Amino acid sequence: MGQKVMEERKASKRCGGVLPFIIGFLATCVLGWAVLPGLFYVEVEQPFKFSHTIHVEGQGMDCESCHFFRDDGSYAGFPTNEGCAECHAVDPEEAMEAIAEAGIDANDYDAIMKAEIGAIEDNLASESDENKQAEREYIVKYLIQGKEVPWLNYQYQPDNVYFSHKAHEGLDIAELAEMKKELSSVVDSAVFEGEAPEQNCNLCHLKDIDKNDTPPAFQQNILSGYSKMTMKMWKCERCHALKGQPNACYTCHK
Amino acid sequence: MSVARRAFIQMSVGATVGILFTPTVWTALDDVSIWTQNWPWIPSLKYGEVKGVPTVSKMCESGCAVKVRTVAGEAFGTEGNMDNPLSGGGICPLCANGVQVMNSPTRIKAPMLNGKEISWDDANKLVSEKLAAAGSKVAVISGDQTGTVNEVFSGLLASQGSDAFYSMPSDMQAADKAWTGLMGGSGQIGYDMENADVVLLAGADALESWGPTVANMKAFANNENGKFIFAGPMQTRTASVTSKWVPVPAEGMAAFTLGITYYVLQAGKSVPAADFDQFKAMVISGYTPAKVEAATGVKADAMAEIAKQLLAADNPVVVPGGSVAANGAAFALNLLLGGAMKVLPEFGKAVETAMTRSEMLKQDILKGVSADVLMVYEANPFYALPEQVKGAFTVAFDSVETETTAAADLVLPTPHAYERADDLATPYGVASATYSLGVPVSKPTLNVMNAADFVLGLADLGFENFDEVLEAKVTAVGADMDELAEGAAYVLEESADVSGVTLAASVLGKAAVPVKGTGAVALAPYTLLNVGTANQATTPNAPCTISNNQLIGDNMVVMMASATAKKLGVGVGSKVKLSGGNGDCEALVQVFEGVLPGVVAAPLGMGHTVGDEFSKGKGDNVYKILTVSSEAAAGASTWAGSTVNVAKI
Amino acid sequence: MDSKLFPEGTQRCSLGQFSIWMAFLFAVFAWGFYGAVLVLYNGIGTTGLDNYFGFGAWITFDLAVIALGAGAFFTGLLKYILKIKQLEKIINLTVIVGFCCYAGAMLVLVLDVGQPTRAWFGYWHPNVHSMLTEVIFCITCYLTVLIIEFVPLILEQKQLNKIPFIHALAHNMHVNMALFAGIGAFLSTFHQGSLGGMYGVLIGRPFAFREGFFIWPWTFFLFVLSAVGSGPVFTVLVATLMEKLTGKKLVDFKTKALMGKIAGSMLCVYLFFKILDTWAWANGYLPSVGLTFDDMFHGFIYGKWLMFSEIILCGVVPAIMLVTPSIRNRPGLLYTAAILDCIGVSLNRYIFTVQTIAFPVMPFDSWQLYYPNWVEYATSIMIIAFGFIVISLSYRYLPVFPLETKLNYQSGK
Amino acid sequence: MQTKEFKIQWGMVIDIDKCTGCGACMVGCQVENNIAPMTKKDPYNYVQALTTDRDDAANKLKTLTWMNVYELTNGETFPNHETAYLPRPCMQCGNPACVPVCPVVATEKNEEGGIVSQIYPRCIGCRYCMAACPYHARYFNWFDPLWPEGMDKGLSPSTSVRPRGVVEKCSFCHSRYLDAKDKARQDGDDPMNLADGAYNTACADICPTKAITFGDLNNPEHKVHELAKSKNSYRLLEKLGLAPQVYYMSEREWVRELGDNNNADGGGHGAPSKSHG
Repeated sequence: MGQKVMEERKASKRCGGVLPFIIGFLATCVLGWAVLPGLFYVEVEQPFKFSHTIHVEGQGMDCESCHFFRDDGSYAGFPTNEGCAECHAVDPEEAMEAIAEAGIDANDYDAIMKAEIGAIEDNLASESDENKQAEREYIVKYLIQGKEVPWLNYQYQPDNVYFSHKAHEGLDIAELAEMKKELSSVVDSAVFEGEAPEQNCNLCHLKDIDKNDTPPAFQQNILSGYSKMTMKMWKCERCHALKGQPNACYTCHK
Repeated sequence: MSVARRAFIQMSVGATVGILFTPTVWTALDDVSIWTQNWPWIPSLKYGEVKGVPTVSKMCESGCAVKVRTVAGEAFGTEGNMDNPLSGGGICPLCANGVQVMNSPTRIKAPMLNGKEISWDDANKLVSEKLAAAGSKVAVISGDQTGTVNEVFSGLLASQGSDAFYSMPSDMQAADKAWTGLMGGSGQIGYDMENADVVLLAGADALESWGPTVANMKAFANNENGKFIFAGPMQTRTASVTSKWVPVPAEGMAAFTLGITYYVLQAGKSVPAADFDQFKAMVISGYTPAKVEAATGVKADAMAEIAKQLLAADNPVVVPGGSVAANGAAFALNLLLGGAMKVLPEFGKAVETAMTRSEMLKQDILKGVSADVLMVYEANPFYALPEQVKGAFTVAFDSVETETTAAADLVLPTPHAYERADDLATPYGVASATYSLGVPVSKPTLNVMNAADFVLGLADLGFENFDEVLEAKVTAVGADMDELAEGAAYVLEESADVSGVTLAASVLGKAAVPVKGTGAVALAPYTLLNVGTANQATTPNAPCTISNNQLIGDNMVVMMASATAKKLGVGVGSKVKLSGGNGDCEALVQVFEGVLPGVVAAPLGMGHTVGDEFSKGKGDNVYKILTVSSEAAAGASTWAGSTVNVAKI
Repeated sequence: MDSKLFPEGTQRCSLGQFSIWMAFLFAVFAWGFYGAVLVLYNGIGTTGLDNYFGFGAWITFDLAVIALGAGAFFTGLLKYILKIKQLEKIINLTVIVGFCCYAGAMLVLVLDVGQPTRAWFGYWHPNVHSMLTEVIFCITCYLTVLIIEFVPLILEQKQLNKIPFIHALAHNMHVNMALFAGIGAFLSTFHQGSLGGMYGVLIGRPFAFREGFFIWPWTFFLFVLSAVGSGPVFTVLVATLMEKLTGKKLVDFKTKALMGKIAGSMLCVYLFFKILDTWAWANGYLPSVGLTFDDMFHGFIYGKWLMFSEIILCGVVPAIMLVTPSIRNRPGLLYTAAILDCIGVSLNRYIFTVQTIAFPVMPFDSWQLYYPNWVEYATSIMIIAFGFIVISLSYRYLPVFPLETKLNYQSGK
Repeated sequence: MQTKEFKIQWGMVIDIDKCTGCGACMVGCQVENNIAPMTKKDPYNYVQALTTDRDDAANKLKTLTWMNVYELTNGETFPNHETAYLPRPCMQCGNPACVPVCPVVATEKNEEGGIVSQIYPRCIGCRYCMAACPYHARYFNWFDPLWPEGMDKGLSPSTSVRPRGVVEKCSFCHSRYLDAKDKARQDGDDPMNLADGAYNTACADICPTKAITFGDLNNPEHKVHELAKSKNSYRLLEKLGLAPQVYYMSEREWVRELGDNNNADGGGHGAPSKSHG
């Protein structure tokens, strides 16, 4: 029977040995690099179109007017209705009454938006119809309902992570540029190109979001549910190590 | 074996190796490891600005000055209020759970008439009719000892021509009956435990349940060199930190105090009171240490020792707990010692027609209440005093379901303390008159109304709503609304006039004689805040703080010294039935040597039949077995001296 | 009916009879499975475990079966590496028993860890300082080895073996079996040890803590020795039980006696050190942390009798019986000794698991009682049922016992 | 495993002579750290509904009490009997028994300050660390956390909610430390040299008698630095060499006696005593 084995060995020689192996190898390599990674994400749109351009360039607001540090050093990431209402001066009660008068169910958003309620329309700030509609959406669905906007956070981190913006405030892009090689797997090297802005937001957040008009879709991982831009722990650790910062669990976990 | 199959195998092997050279597998594994952390049914947290909003909590009897912690406007926790002398940073275990109670499913969601939901307007009409019909046969029972809401209720009573304002039995009431009743004093008694050098807690479990507990504990903590002595039938939590525990039966507390007074008088102390000589004669003849020892079992030299310390002290104070007589005796002793007992003036009223606090404390609820219309405000008499309280038509104001709301005809939900404006005026026992204001922290989510607002809708007391009443009160107090709203308390360092105060010699002489029931063993009921009070059941997070000395499983635990257990023929874990008063209780026996032999100690506040799963059916209700005996001489009723029979089951 | 599947030249009971037996086993299994579902769906609170007893019946069961399963690696070691020919008569069985024990242990662990979906973190985020990491590594690897050792036996099934490829495969695997036996022996020795190490390193638990050699506390070595001192005779007991159930002779007594002798001698070595260790612990370590030997025991449930019956009655006694030829060679006595031996090692694992954490280290703390509830029993019994099922099937369809035909059908010739 | 030296050592000094065992610290701790009240029924789990109820707080062996108050007694009979109360947080040992045993590095003692971390999403729930800890400071989520309807809207932002099947323990309200450091940065102070009281735990905050003092044991400007050295201060089970960062103090000798086992020196195994939790 040992002899039988020998024959089989020969057989394998005859049909070219490693070729099938190589074919299989290359095939999956290509798949694994080019195709498969993309299949792990689905695109989810933001609640409505928020344009940074309009607010920054149009209204000349600066980042701090919405994104600022509180006195206790915590960071106010997304603005609250309270903040927005300073400009979008629609009086919720007035609007609600008007809606009631118009005989529309307060939860039937589309109807409300179609009805072009004066109390709302008169206070719209935008010019173009598209922007008007976006603003209308915000006011009808959230502001007058007293609901905060459920923004999708591109940098979403779970409850067990404690991220301190304050601690990272001092990071200087120009400085970091020196170690952009080491950081290449953590920070998109495009960030380091050109004149470095005084804020370092680009390091982790959407690059130049302040110049963005239509927020990009939120790419959600189908397994973990996290954002594609969510920084994985190893990235945090890499940068901490490079900057000589501690990597103990409790540095970032709660 | 065919070539095709072999080739296929080789290709698959190649494919497998290949995929391992791409990030796919590894990132996927990483995502999977994150997936194992995502449990859809585990609630996620809310983020935003974190604040501490000062207000008052009325869950414990004296009320706590607290800061409610909120995140993005949502209340989540309670902490102490450093700026308020009532707290100094600490709070009691009940108030610590305030937010959880506020969000509890046992909150009453809307006005209910005999179990059916009705509108506030209908409730208003209904009650107005009932009041009109009842005329002066209206009574109010209030569970709030310190709120101006009482003035509104008493204003309503006045407009009905009734004076039937009842408060739940409390040390404050006993003290007032002794001070303004027997001794003809005015104002309210307070104790400066923080600056006293010797503090004799004569029956006052001051560091656990008596009086302004948190303020007492703060005083205890700040009083570095003061010597605290606890006298009482059991080694309470208070006794575990005082430098000495003097075992004294509850009914013997007055005699014990007079026994000490004897030595103080012998030492030549006196006061310019009209009946001083009579008092002295009474004590010297009737309460010689020998007699007291015979009557109470407290060794004469023990009293001599305490007297010595009190006399040696610069600023001693005796803090009474229990019967009116015990309070009277202690006040007399304090006057003789001239120490850290304070007499605080009462703040001005907001509602002219309302009674003073002292007047509100006059009615004796233990003697029984019966009225055509009975209004119960955040009190639970149908749990603590089921025998005594009757109402043809009962209106219960409360924020959570209790035995009382269950028994009431009309239930009117009040906002939780953190959802309403409220105030807290000089809780009994604090060293100086103190006024704190509570502002609403959260918006009410249920169909509730502040009881005072409802009452103001029934009778014209010259106020639109309770906020106006509070403004008037603040003005009457002479405080600054804004400062109060920021959490600072208004403190008045004046003290009331004590000239013309007598020592109630004639009454005390008789009232101090120990009167004991006929049961086999004396009953020492005690209160632990985490277990609950007469009005407030234990809270969601508190049960795991309740020791096996109070509750095992669903069984109440009563404690007694091994000697007592031996005498009763019971041991650790034996199930017993305690019968006394007009009822009986079931309990497990725990041997605890910190109980006076011949006494069984039982925790109050358990055995609820209505409420959430944290209190309902847990333990048994000791109020059922308390005996109401009348202090004939003092013209008051007391639970002190209750006895029970213990039967093994 | 299924007679074509039987091993060469053997007879088996009727399929009907066999199905009834299987039905019974599956019924027991199903009961345990219900318990398992409750645990996985409701949480481990369903069991009798609590804050004082994070380890309990399950861990004890795991340690016991793993110790008893040690027959597999040790016999393998002796047969393939030390070339003790005699043992090939029972080696197959040792492999199957080993497989059942380890697979069973793994199943129980799935229930015992609170987050089974994260069990693989032991590989993904290993902590090299933890004895338990070592255990996770070795047990998983060794289970793989056992499977590899089990496979050829399955491939030798009469019908399968007719397929040339499978035949060849089986053959080749047999050729390399010595290698696997070697790896197995290594892995198994290690985790038997690290299981002991798990307790020995508990500096906060005076009952279990031991000094040691390099990173390994003495318990590390004691667990290895006690395992090899009991594993072989457990296999003997299984074989004997099978003989009783099937009414056939499966292994010649000579082999059994040899296994007994092996176990016996190892047991003697073990006990020598065990007694030494216990003495040193009681007189050296305990006093150093302000404790006495008596403090370690409490009432009946946690009484001294446990330790004494472990070391004397179920240790010294069987050891003597097994090393004394005159006793060892009497079947009845051999089996008695074997049973005592197995009880002894199980008892040892129980004491190290439960008594260790039952002892209240804080003076003001108190002894608490631990009762495993039905869920723990049921799931453990499920594992035993699983073992019975595997062994029954193997016996019926696989050539487990080389001597079976000789001992039963050709006797007299 | 190597014991690490820290510049900052967060520690507690608990004055047993001030503790009345009122339980405020335990409640405050549960609220701060999102520990769900224990409920018998789980309305969301039908399989649970089929079988026996979950344990409620009556079963002291299944509670989640990061801070737990024990009752001590001197074992004497009336009238010489005395009691005391001993709050027991995690000892944050300098040489922890629990850390080296964890197979998946879910717990470590590595961060400046010396707090022993516990990472819930990493924990596999093997409970080896519970077996290792002689203080019973580690707790296991026997069941899913369940807040009675509506109660889960008021959750604290400071601690992530744990699922069933993981181990948890007192973290010295560690996220308050991170908050304090942010506050310091905002105010331009040195986050690695916080003023006394800038970082305080929930239990220490809420304690009405201020029996719990918290701070940096290494920092002479923090009260605990002196207190920990006072003649009446001691640590639990020092003989085991776990080097806790929690100190106790009491003027009563019998209380200090109960802090460690002294039997070999013939002291009788502590006093007969009941455990509170």
